[in-house]
Amino acid sequence: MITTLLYSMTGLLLFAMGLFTLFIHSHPLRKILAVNVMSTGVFLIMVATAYKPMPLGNIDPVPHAMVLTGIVVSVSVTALALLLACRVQETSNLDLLERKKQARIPEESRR
Amino acid sequence: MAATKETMEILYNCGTLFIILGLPFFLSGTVGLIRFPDIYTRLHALTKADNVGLGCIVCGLALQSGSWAVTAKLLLIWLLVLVASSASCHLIARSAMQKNIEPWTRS
Amino acid sequence: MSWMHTIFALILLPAIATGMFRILRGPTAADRMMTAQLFGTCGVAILLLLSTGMGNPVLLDIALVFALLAALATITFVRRTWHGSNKRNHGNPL
Amino acid sequence: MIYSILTLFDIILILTMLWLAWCLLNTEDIFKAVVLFISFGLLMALAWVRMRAPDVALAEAALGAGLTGPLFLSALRRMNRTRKGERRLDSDENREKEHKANQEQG
Repeated sequence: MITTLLYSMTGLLLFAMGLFTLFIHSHPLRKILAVNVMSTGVFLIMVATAYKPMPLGNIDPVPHAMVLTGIVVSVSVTALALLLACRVQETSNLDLLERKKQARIPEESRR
Repeated sequence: MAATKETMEILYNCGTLFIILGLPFFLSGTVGLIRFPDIYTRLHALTKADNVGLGCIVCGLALQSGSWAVTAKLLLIWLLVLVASSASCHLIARSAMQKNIEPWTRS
Repeated sequence: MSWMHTIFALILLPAIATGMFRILRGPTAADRMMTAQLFGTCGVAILLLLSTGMGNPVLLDIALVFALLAALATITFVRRTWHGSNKRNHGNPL
Repeated sequence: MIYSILTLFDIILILTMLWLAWCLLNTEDIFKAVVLFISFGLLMALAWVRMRAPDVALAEAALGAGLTGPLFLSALRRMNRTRKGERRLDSDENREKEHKANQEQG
């Protein structure tokens, strides 16, 4: 009973911390890390609800199967998100800064 | 394995002794990682924890297990950790030498 | 089920927790990666002790997977992050 | 006896995990955050083992600790390289430029 409670509270705290970081930081890699921590918190709550200590019999396998699928999906989603973040930074950031600078210079000279 | 009860008990106690012998290597590896001044000396502390500490624990658990399959699996784990840790420690030390990081000297 | 092995695992867990200081204030990147490697080895030892302590021989397989994949992160770090970062300085070996 | 020891194990594990997560979400250095994330995945595998879910622990050890760390490290390197104004070495455009430069030199 106390184990379920402990791990559920941990999952809740992890979810809250991840959500907070997702809101206040701007670097894309850190946002992906925050989403990963959030998903870990959710998995922790789901497995903690299925836990039973040894003499009380077997554990519920359905949340375990769902969490197993969720871990695999979260890894592939992380890989896709990392690729997209790299791509966004490579294609847009530098050129955008350059373009902004070049667009600003004639405006100022016109004044 | 035709082992009487007495030999089993002696083996179990020997295994416990080996595990107790292996624990200080891990603790000293952590302490060395925190206290040592230089990357090479920290590497030295780390490899002691990897090889000797885990070796002692694996040896103790193999003495206690009493079945050949479990013993073989434990030895396989130890060999894998040995290969992995030596390869990665060698890579780190060689990269550090290539980056011209000076070894620490008592000055 | 043996409480003695569980106590041994309990002794090894603070070793992981105190090793975190080196990650937080490591001067070079390699120190942080070395600490992660020590975490991996400590995790393998804790899993081995818990497999006897909790009476579950499946944990040996998890320790095997850990031992297989422990070197992957360190080797990626050395080849990609550390080694590669100086290689692009116009062929200068430093 | 063994359940009280395991509860103590739980408490230490949970405190370490929470501290690790707090540090990884609040450090300035992204590389430090990635290394802390690798360690966090390892402790998560221990937590799954403790909750009697060895199948989930196996998946977490293989994917979470083994695969995600190198993915993040590779992505970090790629981002750092482009941030300093250097193109990727293996992009086609750059390869053509290098090829032309070599031809002019040779």
